[in-house]
Amino acid sequence: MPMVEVAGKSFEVDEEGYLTNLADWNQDIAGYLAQEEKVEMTDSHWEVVNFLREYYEEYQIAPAVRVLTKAISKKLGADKGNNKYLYELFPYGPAKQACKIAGLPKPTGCI
Amino acid sequence: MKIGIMVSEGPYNHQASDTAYLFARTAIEKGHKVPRVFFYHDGVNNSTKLTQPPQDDRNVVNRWSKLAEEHGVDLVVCIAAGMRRGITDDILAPGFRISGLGQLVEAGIQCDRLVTFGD
Amino acid sequence: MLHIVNKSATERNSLESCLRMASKGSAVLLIEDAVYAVTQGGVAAAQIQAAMADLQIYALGPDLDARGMSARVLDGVKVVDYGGFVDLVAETNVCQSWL
Amino acid sequence: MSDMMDDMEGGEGVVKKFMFVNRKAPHGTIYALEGLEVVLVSAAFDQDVSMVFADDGVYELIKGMNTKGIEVKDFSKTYRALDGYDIEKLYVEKASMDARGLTEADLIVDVTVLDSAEMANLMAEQDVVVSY
Repeated sequence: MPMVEVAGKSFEVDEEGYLTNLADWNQDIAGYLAQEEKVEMTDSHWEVVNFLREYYEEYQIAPAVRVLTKAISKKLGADKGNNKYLYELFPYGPAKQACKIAGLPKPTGCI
Repeated sequence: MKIGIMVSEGPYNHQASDTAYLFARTAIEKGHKVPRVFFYHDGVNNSTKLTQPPQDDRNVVNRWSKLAEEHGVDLVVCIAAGMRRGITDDILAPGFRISGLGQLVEAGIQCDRLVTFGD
Repeated sequence: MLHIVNKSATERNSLESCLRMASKGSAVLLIEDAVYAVTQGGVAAAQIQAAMADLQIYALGPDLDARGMSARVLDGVKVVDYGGFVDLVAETNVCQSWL
Repeated sequence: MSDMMDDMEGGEGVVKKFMFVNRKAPHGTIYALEGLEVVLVSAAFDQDVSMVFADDGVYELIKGMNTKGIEVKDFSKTYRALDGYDIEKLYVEKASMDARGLTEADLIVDVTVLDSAEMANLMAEQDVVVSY
């Protein structure tokens, strides 16, 4: 497994660049993962990433996109709880990119 | 009639895979269709070509492969359960494919019956 | 509805739970280690006999044979082969396996 | 939908009654966790989904689990996400709960408690019953 160094600390990622140990996650690592995805993190990006982390903390799963949009809509407003908004922030999809940056488990592509 | 099957246990340890196979074969002999067998939990271990039972024992994996070849049965191994247990594309026996859990739900929707064999 | 039980009644509670949650007129098919329940003198015999008032009880013949239990089957229990198993599945609207 | 099932076309728009029956305790075996994974995926298919907790399956819903010491994920929290997946029909068999000295107040989610006969009727009216 490749090791990556961020802010003086090294951590492990898998072949696809997902964080191996979810407990390693911190803001610096999120910044690095975002850079790798070519996503420039703004407050709006952080809002979604933090939302995902809170969701994961509460339910122990990464939400399905449909569930994510609904939950964001409820908490942050309908203008943010939709695919268009989320894909503008994360062009390759919130499930893939936002979850990766948030340090959530890799989706197993169950459908 | 279309009868879908779920197998939840690995071969040899439990009778589930044997019963499921004999049930599937008989259903086909009787003119029913078995469009898909979905392997879940330890059932994913039915799919590996690395299995080498003694020659005087039935070959559970080959039997499934043969059923797929002769009757077009779609043998689906759950990706999530398979990844946990080290089942990857390169060790799959003929006729098996790895796909998502949605394939089980789809079989439930599209088949007239879904029968589960497990422990 | 068809209920399928595959656990020995002296090892697990699957049969007991099945009989408790099977609606009147349902079919119950015992396979694998569950077939011991339909044999004479066993601890589940009384339970099976009582259940036959409301339910159709079937047992899979090849599993009885394999276990040397075919000659001991309780009266009223219908023994079926795999073909009979398939027919039961086809004839009932839905089936549940009590794993 | 896959293209592997040529015989199985025409399923689009079909809504079936799916029941997932949980009868195993968590942690001792993986059935409860992997069973929950199926249910979450089923939510994407817009079916009429219900979950049943009977026998040791009732233990899956106990409040206050702490799995740190056995180093496994506490997926009991995930049952609370089911609502967000529009899976709202959760049933517990009363006899199973009673036999374990439990009441609804011990459970992590809101459930409907049914007696055995009601459970039998509910089960008999399903199109697909999946158990693990």
